[in-house]
Formats: sequence, C-alpha cells, structure tokens
Amino acid sequence: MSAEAPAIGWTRDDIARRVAQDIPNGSYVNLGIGIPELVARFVPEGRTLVYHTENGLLGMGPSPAKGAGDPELINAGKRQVTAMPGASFFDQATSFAMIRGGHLDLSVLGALQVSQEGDLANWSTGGSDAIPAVGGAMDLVAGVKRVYVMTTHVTKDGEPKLVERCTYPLTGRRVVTRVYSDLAVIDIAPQGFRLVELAPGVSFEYAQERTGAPLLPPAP
Amino acid sequence: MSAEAPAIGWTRDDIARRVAQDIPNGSYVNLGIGIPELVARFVPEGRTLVYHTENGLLGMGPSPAKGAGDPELINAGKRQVTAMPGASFFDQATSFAMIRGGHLDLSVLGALQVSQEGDLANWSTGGSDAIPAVGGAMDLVAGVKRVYVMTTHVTKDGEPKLVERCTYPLTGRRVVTRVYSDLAVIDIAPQGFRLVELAPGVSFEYAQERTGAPLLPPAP
Amino acid sequence: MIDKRVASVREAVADIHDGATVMIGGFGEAGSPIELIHALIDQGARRLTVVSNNTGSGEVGLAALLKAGRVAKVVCSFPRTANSTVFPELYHRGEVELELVPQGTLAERIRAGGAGIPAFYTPTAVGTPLADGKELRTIGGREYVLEYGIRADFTLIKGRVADTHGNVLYHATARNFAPPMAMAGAVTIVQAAEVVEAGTLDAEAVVTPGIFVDRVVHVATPAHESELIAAGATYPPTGAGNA
Amino acid sequence: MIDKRVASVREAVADIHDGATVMIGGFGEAGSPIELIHALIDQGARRLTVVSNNTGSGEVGLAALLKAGRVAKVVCSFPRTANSTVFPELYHRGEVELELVPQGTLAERIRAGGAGIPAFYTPTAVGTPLADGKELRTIGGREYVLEYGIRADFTLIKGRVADTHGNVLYHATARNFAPPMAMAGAVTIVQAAEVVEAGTLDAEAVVTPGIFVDRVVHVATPAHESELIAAGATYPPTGAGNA
Repeated sequence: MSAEAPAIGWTRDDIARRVAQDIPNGSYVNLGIGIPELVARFVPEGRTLVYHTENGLLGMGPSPAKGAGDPELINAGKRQVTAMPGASFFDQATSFAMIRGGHLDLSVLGALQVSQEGDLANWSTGGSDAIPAVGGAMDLVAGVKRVYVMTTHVTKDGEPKLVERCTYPLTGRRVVTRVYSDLAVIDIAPQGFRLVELAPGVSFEYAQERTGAPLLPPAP
Repeated sequence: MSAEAPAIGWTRDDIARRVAQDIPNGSYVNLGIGIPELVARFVPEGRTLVYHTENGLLGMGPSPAKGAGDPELINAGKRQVTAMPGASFFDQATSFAMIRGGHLDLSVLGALQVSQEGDLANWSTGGSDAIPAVGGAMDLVAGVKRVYVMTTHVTKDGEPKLVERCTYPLTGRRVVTRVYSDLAVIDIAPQGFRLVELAPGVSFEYAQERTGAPLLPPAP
Repeated sequence: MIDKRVASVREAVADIHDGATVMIGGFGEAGSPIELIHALIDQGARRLTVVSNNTGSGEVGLAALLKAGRVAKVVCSFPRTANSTVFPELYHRGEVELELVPQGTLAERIRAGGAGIPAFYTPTAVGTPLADGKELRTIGGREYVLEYGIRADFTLIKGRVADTHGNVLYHATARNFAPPMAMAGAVTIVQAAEVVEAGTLDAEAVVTPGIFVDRVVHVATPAHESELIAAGATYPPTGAGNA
Repeated sequence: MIDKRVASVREAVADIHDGATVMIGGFGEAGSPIELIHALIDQGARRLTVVSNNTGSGEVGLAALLKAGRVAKVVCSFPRTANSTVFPELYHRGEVELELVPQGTLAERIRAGGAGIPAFYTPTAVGTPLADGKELRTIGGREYVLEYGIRADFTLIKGRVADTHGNVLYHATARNFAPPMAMAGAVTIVQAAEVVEAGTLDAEAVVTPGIFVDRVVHVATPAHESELIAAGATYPPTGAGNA
C-alpha cells in the first residue's frame, strides 16, 4: 500500500477538498509546507480565504507565471509566490504576533503522530542523526485558533499515526482540533478521537483497526 | 529670589546653551516637555541632532508657521510641531522600544529632586489631591543612555533640589547622569555630586550651601 | 469576497456590551476616534473599562464618554491635560477608578496582549511607587518588574485610509497607540477618512494589516477635539440634551 | 549633518571582532545580505555566534561563512534547506554548536532584545523538548515558558532603499528578520540596492527608522543565492582559493 494512492479511501486531493469545504469565507489561514498547500486549490467558488505565510506576507497568492518569479517573494516553504490585492508585507515579529496572538483562524499541518488528546508530533522523529529543525510549527500550533491535521491514516509501514500517546517529540500539547486522513475526518473531542465522517468504502471497523486508540462513534 | 531670573548664575537660556554644548553631532535626543525644550534653540552651528518625541516621531522639527499647523502632528507636550527631512513616524510600541532598548543617546528632563545617587523625582509631589500622571518619564529614565537634568538649583522657597535622598515619589533609581542648574553643572559620580563647572559669579561655597548633600570638587 | 465595511459608526459600535474593556486610540487629540466615541455614548454601554493614554479634553470625545458616566475604570498614563476637567472631577468624587501605567509599559502591555505574550519584564518603574506590590526579578544584574499583557473586547481607532480588507494607514502622530491596540482588540473598529477597495494600498506600506481589523467605517471629515472645544461644543450637544 | 554611508562592504564590517555575536537577516535567500557576509569572510573574524533563521545553501553567503570555519555557534529555527550540506557536515562532525529556537520565539527574542525587554513568557514549545529545562509559569490557567531577549554585537541586513540617516525600506518577503534584528544590534549594518538623501523617503512609509541603523553601504545589484548556486559559484571563488 502506498501512502500516495491508498487502496480505498480518499486521495490527497480528496482530503484537501474535504478540508477546504470546512473553511468559512474570509478566514485567515496558514497552510503548512507540502501536502496542506493543496487545500488552496479546492476552495469552493464564492469563498475568499486570506493566506498567511509566516515569513511575512498576508494575502499570499499562487505561484507566479513562469519567468515572472521573484526570489524574494517566497512562502515559508521557500517557493516563489505572488501577492493578492489587499496583501501586506511585515516583519517576523509581527508575523508571529499574528500567529501567537490568536489572529489566524486556521492552520492546516502535516503530522507524524496525533494523540487522542490532541498532542501533535510533526517536526522530528527524534533520531540522533537528523539535524533538528523546527521552523514555525510550534508557534502555529500554540497560537492559531484551530489546527487541522492532514495526514495518511497510517505510516508507510502500516503503523497508526493516530495514537494514544505520541512517541515522537511533540510539536505541541493538546493543540489539534481535527484530523483529515485518507480514511476519515476525526475530531479531537474531550473523550478522545471522535469520528465525524468516513471516506467512501471505509467502514468504522476498518478505520478503528488502523487507529491506535479508541475511535468514538459520531456525536449524535 | 525668582526662579525665572536668579540674582546670580545662569538664566534658563544660559543653562539650555550649556546643555546644548555637551551634545555631540548626530545624537538622538528626547527633550522633556517645558524648559528642556529650550535646548533645541542653542545647538551649536554645524551640529545636527535628531529629536525623538515619544508619541511617535523621530526627526521632529520646530513649531509650524502660523496657520500651517496640523492638530495631528504634535509632540509629547501636545504642541504642534513639524517633521524634518529624514523623519519617520511609528507607533507607541516601537517608540518606547527605542527608549527602553537604549537607542536614544540622551534625554533632558526637568526635576523636583535629584539625589546624590542619581535618583530622580519629577512626576509627582505625592499630594493626595493631585491626579497622578506619569506619561513617558519613567520609561525615559529607565532606558535612555544618558539622562541630563535641567533645573533651578533650589525651589521657589529656597529648598535644595539636589538632595541626599529624594522625599518625593521616584521616577527612577540611579538614573541621572548630570545636572545642569542655574548655579552649576554637576555630575552624579559614584561618590555623589561632583562639581563640573560653576556659573559665572558663583562660588563653590555658594553652590554647596544650596545643595542638600556634599558637593565634591571637580575631578582632577 | 471580503468586505469589512459597516454603514455607520452607530452600526460599528452596536454590540459593545456593558462592562466591556474598550481600547481607544489617541495621544491627546491626535488619533482620537471622536465619531466612534460619540456613537458609543449614544449607544449607551455602561461600566466600561477604558484603556487610553489620556482622558480627553473639554466635554467632547473621550471626556464626554466619562462625563456621561459610562466609564468605571480608566487605564492610562497621563489623565491630565490642558482643558481636562471631567476626569479630575470624577476622580476626586471617587466615581472612576484609575490604573496609572507608564506610557511605554502601557504600549508594551497592549502590544504583548495582541501578540500572545501574557507577561514580560521591564526596567521601567523599578524603584518607584508604580512598581509597588509587583513581582521583581534580577536578570543579568539588573532589576526588572513583571508586567502583564492587556487585551480588550473592543478597540476603537482612527485611520487616514483603510481598505475593504481592513488594512490601515495613519496620519503623522495620530498613529500612536492604534497599531498595538488593533492587535489587542477582540473586535477592532476603525474609522477612516478614506475607504478604498482592497488592492489600492501598497502592500509594502500597510501599517496595520487587515487581519487585526474587524470593521471599517467611513468618517469623511473627522472632527478635531481642539476645534470642537474652541467652538464651545459638548457631546451630546447642549441643545439636544435639553430637548 | 548626518551621513551613515560607508564606502564599501569591506569597510562596513572591518571592526567585527573574533567571538562576536552577529545577527544576519534573511529567510532562505530572501533578505540574505550576501555581499556583507562575503566581506565578513574576507575580513576573517572567527568564533562567531550567528543568529539567523537558516544556515544557508550551497557554498555561498551564510553557508560559505560556515564552510570557512568562522562560526562557533548558530542560533536558528531551521538549519536544513534544499541544497544545504555545509551545516549538516559541520554539525555531524561536532564543529558547530546549535541552539534551536522556534521561529516565532526567535523573532520575539530578537525584538525583545532590541526593545529593552530582558525576558517574556510564551506559549510556544510548552510540553516539547525545546522547553526542556526552561522555567514554566501558569498565567490565567495556561502554561507558558520563559524566554530571554537576545542582542548582538553586529547586525547585517539587506534593504531595498536606505537613506543617509539610516531609514530603510525592504522588498517583499526579504523584510523578514531585518527590522527586529536592526533593533537588536549594537552596530547595525545595512546593504541597500539604492541609497538616497535624507528627506527622499516618505516618513509614513519608513519601515526601519534610522535610529536603529549605524552604517549604510550601497550594493547596487545584490546577488541572489539561488542564482549563484545555479551558476556553480562558491565563496571564495574556487579560482581565487587555489591562486
């Protein structure tokens, strides 16, 4: 089974589309580097989101046309982007004041592990060989109002990424609001992982088997 | 004896001129409301000072021509001013970051009392009837590199303003660098009040009699 | 489509509740959002805590809000000004509480509140009565006092130009407390002399990014406090008050 | 007469001493003051502590400074990047110390240093290894970690335009760490593609006021890291190194 094209359940694009449905018009959103960036492609017609990139731009637009790029107009993933009408540039202290101060409505991030209490591990596998690097991940989870995680439900080796307790170093404690995986949408409820919605063809039991902690049925 | 025109010693303008002599070219200076503002009139030819007013302007210029004023271009004393070439406007958090962060070279302030250890009292007489009001005085003395005090040597009632210990509520502890009075220029040295210079016609004994703590002779 | 404009100052302040903490921009008359304050007087909210550098002059703007008896507590650095009589009278009669804060500490506390910093250490006021009872800490051989961030339920500020996304530019020293207060208000309301479409302002020159602003209301020719006072104005107007 | 211009990048960095703490602006290649960094390599100062968000790419700019063995310690949030090989090798050989700081905490610590705030509390990193051994405090029911302000002996940044008083404007996301770092450097050195007389810039649009800047040097056509790397450049140039 490949994480890129799961046998059953949602594709990456499906997940991104599903996340995008849940974001209200006018939201201020920070999309994590990589897969979460896909969300921007699936925003429903008629909704305008304002994208924040923590290196200092509110109102980030898509990649520039070929040849029109500017090496100093980039996003947090260091890729060239554009600025939309209504955009503003600012310094790092101000950018993280937006994040830490709770001004962003939503951050969508990837995950190595999410615990049933909403702990997130997504910056380090704790290996002694790796160069530790954290960027703005800890700031985002500590400050943004809602934190959505986009992830495959299990690792490439089939291990659950939704777990009782994270074994990887934490990015933040009790910070995740909701998980969007290839198998399901799951809220972090006071009681633990609460199912919101299953992907087509995925049964509750199938999702539970691949979840490292009890999966609670949808709230009535 | 009137504080406005002492029988002997320096006039206010003389004091302001004497202060101005000690300020190097290119200094960033905050002049307190009132008498200290006189200093700007006596800056020696060839020197440019940059004036900071804590309500949010660096590069403050003189009062506008009659009729050319702007009620929203004012100084900390709420009087209309102008902006010089090279000026910048900024918010209060940034303005006090300049002050607290030690970026200003000099603040010139008035005083009710200065102690021999450099404590300054200049915001309140402690009377229970008065409305307490502090403005930026405590920030200035805590943050600016050098704090010069411009004052009459004694009160209208003849009481020394340079004292062993302040009896009025403090603005800051061990913050004054130097005092410019109508009688003398006096440094706050580790040992106490150290005379730098006497006004014309003022003897050491005359100044000592009007000082509430030992006056040390000039450093050799 | 994002459009933060509201039709009137009345609508802009309609939901300010009794007991709310309200930050009000301005240093003296520069930057004072007089029209929003007058709308707040008309709206009637009571027992407000007002965070503002001063307490107003004459009987217009902030002084009029105080005079109308709507303010339970003032957090400010300098509650006296020329032509300031309303606050002193209320204070002497014990009808308003005062929390006096050094101006730079006030600015930093507001900025901290907006930036998600709950508390910080500062050298300002150490050894003075304004640090009485506060926690001290020696760091690197110097003594500092612990101060806490402040947030508000509502912030009222004045801009020169705002766009439909809430980006704001200011005029000269009217900027003063507005940028940090915009950050610290749960709901930030801007009155601006000019309101433009998003995309009109230079993204490099925006002072307050729109994320900090919730409502924009167009006040084409804002009054200046000193001119109102010189003209003998009060708010509400004396005629209206007697009618 | 105030004129903060210096004639060359060489002159601008001449007095950076061995063991100095140097803040270097930039997020990735955006805002990296490459010409100042190359001048610092030529100048020869050693045992530097570098505060910068990243550790550079290829073997130019910041990565070249590391490669030349001049850096004893790096304080940063993200020491890995595409094309980043120099830092990982030094780190694995134990030849450079790393203090890893969350990006927002790094920005706030620098801003605090520049603003005279010795320490502050932040929610970021609570419960993670990056708060290990740090002081925690519960404020209003939430846990926070104490972080300290950082200052530097020298700050090197890149602007788009600077004036003779040291006022600076930036370009797009090249602004990033430059404004807080300008505040936190005892000596702040700006390379700018355009240098103008005081009075040319709009006082309302100045991003870094001149009080935070000590030296301005004109670098008319600054290199972009990615273009240097694409062209196979190293610093010093391989030819020069072999000569």
